[in-house]
Amino acid sequence: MKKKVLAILLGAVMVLSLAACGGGGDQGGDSKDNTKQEAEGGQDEGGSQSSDGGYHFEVIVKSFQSTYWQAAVQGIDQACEELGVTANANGPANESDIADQVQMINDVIEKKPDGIGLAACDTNSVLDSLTKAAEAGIPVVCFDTGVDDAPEGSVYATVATDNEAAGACAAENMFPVIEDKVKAATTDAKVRIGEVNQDATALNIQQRGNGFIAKMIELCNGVDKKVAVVGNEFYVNAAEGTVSEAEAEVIIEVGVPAQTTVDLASTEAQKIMAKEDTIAIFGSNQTTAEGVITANQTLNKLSTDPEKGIIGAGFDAGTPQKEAIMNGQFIGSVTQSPLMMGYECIQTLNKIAKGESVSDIPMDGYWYDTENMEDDNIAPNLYD
Amino acid sequence: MVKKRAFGKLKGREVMVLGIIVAMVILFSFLSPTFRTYPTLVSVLDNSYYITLMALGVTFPLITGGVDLSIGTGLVSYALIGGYLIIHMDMPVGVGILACIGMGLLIGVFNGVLVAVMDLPPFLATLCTCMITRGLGPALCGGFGVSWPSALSESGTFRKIFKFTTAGGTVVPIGIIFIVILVLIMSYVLNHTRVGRYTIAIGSNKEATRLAGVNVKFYHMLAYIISGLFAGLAGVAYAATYATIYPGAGAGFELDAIGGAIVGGVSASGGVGSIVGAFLGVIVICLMKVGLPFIGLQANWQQIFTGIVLIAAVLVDVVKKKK
Amino acid sequence: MGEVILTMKDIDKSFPGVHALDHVDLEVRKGEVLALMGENGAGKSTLMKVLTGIYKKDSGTITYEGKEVEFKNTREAQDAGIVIVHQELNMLGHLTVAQNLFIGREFKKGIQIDDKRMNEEAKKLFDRLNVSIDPKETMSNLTVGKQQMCEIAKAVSFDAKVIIFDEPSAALTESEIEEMFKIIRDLKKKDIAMVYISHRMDEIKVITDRVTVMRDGTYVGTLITEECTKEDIINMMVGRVIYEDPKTESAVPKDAPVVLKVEHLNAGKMVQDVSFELHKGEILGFSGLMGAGRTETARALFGADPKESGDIYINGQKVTINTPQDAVDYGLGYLSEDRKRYGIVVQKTVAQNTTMAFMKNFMKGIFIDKKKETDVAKEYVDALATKTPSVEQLVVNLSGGNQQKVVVAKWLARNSDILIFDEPTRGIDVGAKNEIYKLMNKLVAEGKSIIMISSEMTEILRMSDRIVVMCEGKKTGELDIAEATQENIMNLATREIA
Amino acid sequence: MEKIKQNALVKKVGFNRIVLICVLLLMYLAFCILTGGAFFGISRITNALNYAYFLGFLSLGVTFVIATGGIDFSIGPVMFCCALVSGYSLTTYGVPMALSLIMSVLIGVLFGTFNGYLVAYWKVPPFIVSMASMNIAKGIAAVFTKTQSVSWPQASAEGGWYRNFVNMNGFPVGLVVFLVVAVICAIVLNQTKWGRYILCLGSNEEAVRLSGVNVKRWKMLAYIICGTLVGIASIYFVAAYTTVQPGYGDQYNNEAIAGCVMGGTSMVGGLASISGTVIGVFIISLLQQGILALGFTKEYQYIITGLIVIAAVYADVSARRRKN
Repeated sequence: MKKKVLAILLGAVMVLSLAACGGGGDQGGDSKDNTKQEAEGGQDEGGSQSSDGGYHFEVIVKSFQSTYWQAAVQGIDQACEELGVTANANGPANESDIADQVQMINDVIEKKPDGIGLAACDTNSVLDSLTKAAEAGIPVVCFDTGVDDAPEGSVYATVATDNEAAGACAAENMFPVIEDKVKAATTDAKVRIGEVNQDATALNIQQRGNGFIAKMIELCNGVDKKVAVVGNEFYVNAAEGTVSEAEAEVIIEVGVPAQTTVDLASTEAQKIMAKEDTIAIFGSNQTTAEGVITANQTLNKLSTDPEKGIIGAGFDAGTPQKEAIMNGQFIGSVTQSPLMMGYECIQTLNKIAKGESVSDIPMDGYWYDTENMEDDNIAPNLYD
Repeated sequence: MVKKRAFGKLKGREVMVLGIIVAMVILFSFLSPTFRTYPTLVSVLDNSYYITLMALGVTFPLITGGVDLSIGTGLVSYALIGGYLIIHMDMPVGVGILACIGMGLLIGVFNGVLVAVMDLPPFLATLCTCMITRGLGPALCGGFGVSWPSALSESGTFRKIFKFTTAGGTVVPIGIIFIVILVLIMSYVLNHTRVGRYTIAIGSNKEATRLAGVNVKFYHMLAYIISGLFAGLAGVAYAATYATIYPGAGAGFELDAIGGAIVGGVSASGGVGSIVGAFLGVIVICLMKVGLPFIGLQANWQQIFTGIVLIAAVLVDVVKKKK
Repeated sequence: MGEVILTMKDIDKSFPGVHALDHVDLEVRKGEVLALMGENGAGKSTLMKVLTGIYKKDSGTITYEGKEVEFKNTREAQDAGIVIVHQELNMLGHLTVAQNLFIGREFKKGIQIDDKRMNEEAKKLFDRLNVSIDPKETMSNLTVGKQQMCEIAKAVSFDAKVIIFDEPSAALTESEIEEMFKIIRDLKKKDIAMVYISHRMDEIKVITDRVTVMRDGTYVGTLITEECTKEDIINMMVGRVIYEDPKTESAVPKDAPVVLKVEHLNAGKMVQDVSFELHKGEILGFSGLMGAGRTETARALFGADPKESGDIYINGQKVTINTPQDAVDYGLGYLSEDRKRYGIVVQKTVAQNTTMAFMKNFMKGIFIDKKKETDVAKEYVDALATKTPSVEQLVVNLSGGNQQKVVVAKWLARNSDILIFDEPTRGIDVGAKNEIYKLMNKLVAEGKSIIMISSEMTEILRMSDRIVVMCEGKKTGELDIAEATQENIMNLATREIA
Repeated sequence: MEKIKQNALVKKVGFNRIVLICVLLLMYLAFCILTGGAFFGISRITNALNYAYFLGFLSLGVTFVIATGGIDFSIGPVMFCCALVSGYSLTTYGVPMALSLIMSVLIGVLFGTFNGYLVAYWKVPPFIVSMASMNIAKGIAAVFTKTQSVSWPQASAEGGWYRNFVNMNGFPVGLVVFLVVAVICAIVLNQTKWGRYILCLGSNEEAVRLSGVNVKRWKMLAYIICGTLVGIASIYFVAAYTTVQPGYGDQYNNEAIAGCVMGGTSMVGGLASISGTVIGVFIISLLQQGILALGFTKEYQYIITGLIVIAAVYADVSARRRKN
């Protein structure tokens, strides 16, 4: 009888090993692994360029959930091909799986690559691992999200969007459209501007949200309108130069869903959009921007004309958002350059490996709308 | 005729839940002017489709005295796979929908085999399938999220099954019609066909049912297959309602569905339950999800309330039994 | 006597480590009731399970209506006309009576189940059997007796030619048994063959035509009921004479102190104003029919179920007992009729079960004193002659009688002075019964006091010093053993019914 | 085979456990070979373990609950709730570190008591209670922290000493603590009245009640023990990862329950083994690490863990079926 127990458990081990071997083969076709193979091909051709190439980097992204990261991986692939290096990308199942990501970083440190590219899910929990990397002499380049408190000598460079500026960029582009409405606002006939943030936890989302709010306050104050921020307490507390709700002519309402699922994000958007005085709404990342779009499916209130409906703007790209812009639901969105960030990350790592000096590369957030979507500097970043 | 049977004889519990729904709607409308608008009604319904579908299915394993925890991660997985076929393999939308439902059936059969044939505790077996389905979708689709075609694009017609926009811009939630039809069908299946009868019988006394010459394994398995099938349908509903399917989502969806069913009077120990009750229970959960943010409570309160309502719903039964 | 309808010949069946059936023969004739008797574990149920296809036989032949058959499952057996009425009720509590009757073979209209027709058919069936049960009633709302009737009705509805009754009377009241016998006689007239498995000797005499006896998986012999005595049957079952003589007078001195006094105990319908006294060293028999409220009285006294009112005095002192915990603290011990559910933890060892009620006594600081535990358990195993390979044996592996002894050991280890034995010998075979009786006598000789609830008249008459008789939740009389007879006990037990 | 089973030493350690240990070692070997030796080495193991202790504590805790025949689905979210509420008090209200740590454990105890009370005294099915308290834990944590993540201090910062619980200058304190707690749990379960009653009532609650035992109290106690261990788990979580986010934690339920079940604790109650749970947890986290080291994404780990647990449970169920 016990024989069976043993047999089954051993069988399980076999399944595991088989899965491990077989799985490796299967994966060859998909984008995460083919960097390796392509690069190996490249290496053969460029074998003579001894100083250039041959390096192996490990890249850890926040997750593979959204297509944003697909674009980043694309950029990594591209850089690998050009440089003749190899890179292997991995990431947790969910952007909130902090624990998993830490384990992944520790694991790649054990593999002793020539460098690590890191998009940290959480800037605090990775600090120990960064220290470890520094001790092991493995250079780290942060991309997408910077790690401010990184221990000395661990992070060589950061390739990241200035999220505050990117958030402000959305406010700057949104304001002119709603300017008349804002000007017409009084304390009795307030206008409401909505913002949906995925959470109040990730640093880049926080910066983006705060950037938008700060800029919007500044612009409204510029036309002599007082602003109140309501909703999620974190953002309410972070905002400066605000007045109480009763005194304000303009209200910025911040919604944060309980969990980062699209259904909850869209509920938050609905809540804001359903209000009579709402004139504009901003979704500060792909999930929440899509939440706004989903909410509009029932409300049908979004419009590019402030007289006819609510002005919508989003962040990042993805098919639904691009369609929303083309169909006149969003006036536009801010995109980062995930592709370029991935690309620059590998470039920087390569430079470090070769011993060249590197510096931080700030990436811009670009405003895009129907006008410039086809432009050369924009189009590649508008991933599906 | 059918309708009369399903709705003509509402049981005490169903009336109670219906009462709670009415009370909640009145309360929310009273507290929030924006809540009493037509679009909000539509959005409550919108939110409820995939949960209702899951609940319709999971009621069957619950009535057999088991549970199916794999439906939540399952539906996201199936929707991912379906979407992957459409977007990355250029298959027609129909194929994607069929794949979605097909995968649901397949996992349903798998659960059924584990529980009915191999005799594993349902809780544990489906916990494992929950993990498996969680990994399956991303593993097959390379780990990235996919967006099914949008309502505006040519192949996005399938979204109109659930929501139809008239020329005048009014949104008609025709999805609810389909849901009600499905509720009636499943209510009929549970109350007036062998499948339903044996499902209740298994939950009541499995051994006795077996001794009565019923092919218990088959019908026990069928309960899980129904659950899987509806998880597949829920996958389609989810894909139709929301823009992008993110892998890794879905854990916890099953609790909304199971919680709804339980609030609606389905017994966690088997033998008792109605489809109409499960449906109404889900509406309570969805009302809370959508309604609480409207009355100015931060989204997180909703979770606390869900927890309290769940316990209250079961305590009602416990106290009743004590009397 | 009718022609032979079913013959089982040379049936052999082994389970790992057990030779359950050793070349057993059985013959059933049309229109007769054949009693199948034997101690627990004699192989009666196994034989019936082989017949109806639940088990597969290793060898042998089954001839039914002149053809050799082998059923693969109960369904096939049913279709052929062989139906079992089970010992444990196989009811689906959540379904209605009619739904239960036709489970597995519903009438259908297209894909829809025709509940209306099922109700009609059930009604017809009940009319034929002369019982009044509403087919639309939910099963769990019926009394146990009515549920049993449904089981029988179900068997009849299969157009059964052979019906097997597996201890059908175990849960029935006297009047319900009478009603059942009426049905059985009716069925006999319709030329239906019946196999009747029971432990109750008096029933066998009343209802059966022949008796087939089995012992240890073998066929012992068949007797014509009218021509044999109880002793003949018992001798065949055990191969030895077992009964001691009944008690004729109380062994307790008149002035023995009262250890337990119960006054005006009320707990629901089943316990109404019950008062009695228990003397030191006495066995107080509680007699009555099923459902008379004896077990309920014991449970209420013990704090297992809530009580409404009543005073309890232990050794003259008034006490409050609201939970079993209180009762145990006052030195009461309760040995339930259903050991597996209420008496022992089957997945634990003999030692662990022995100490369960009195862990306090087996602690060394915060730890369990395992040595003491083992020693004490061993002591009781020896004292009670429990048959177990060691005290580390899981209780699930012991026989019914030995499990009962473990429960006794549990209360003895707790120093309980008042023991309530609820049907102490139910489901225990005849040999082991005797040992339990000896044990009880030994306990009272040592100064313990016992309340014994029993449905077996012989048991009551043999063991008790005094007898309390209950009927429908009320105490109807109290008899000294010297004046007690079957007749006057029965008279009290049925007084209100008659 | 029989001979091996009769061997005195094998009997003492328990055959099942030996099988489990073999599986663990074989797995480790397999990973070492598959990763070309990169997986080999003590430091590698302790490093990996640093991040898995919290799972171990969760598993230990839920073992007690499963032993009573119940289930606790709220352990993950409650763990996060503990870490969030006490961490937020620490960072925002300036509660001292030591007090915050105690608070973590207390919140765990509180949830354990809540669950236990409802299950034992109100007879609410454990599955539903834990579903509810999972929601409540998530909600409370989010409301309390205003939906912000909380970062506990770094090792170098003030109050950073708590991180030594995991690892002090390379010495695996966490491993020692974990093993000590496991031994205490084993003693509680097997050598004390608490454990005896918890196991017995998991097997046959009514029989224990009629033996004059206050079953409700002991049942509740199992949940309280679980809550306490969940509180400790929360400390080990933050000591390893520092940051906790509101709204999550459910992902650890499955892994913790899987570890417990792998170790031979029966879902129907009455049978539980702490040593089994410890080995089970090691297997689960080895799997996690190994699959990662092989370069696979998390998804594969889910799938493989799921399959292995099914295999383990099936082996258990079919073994028991043969016995009966």
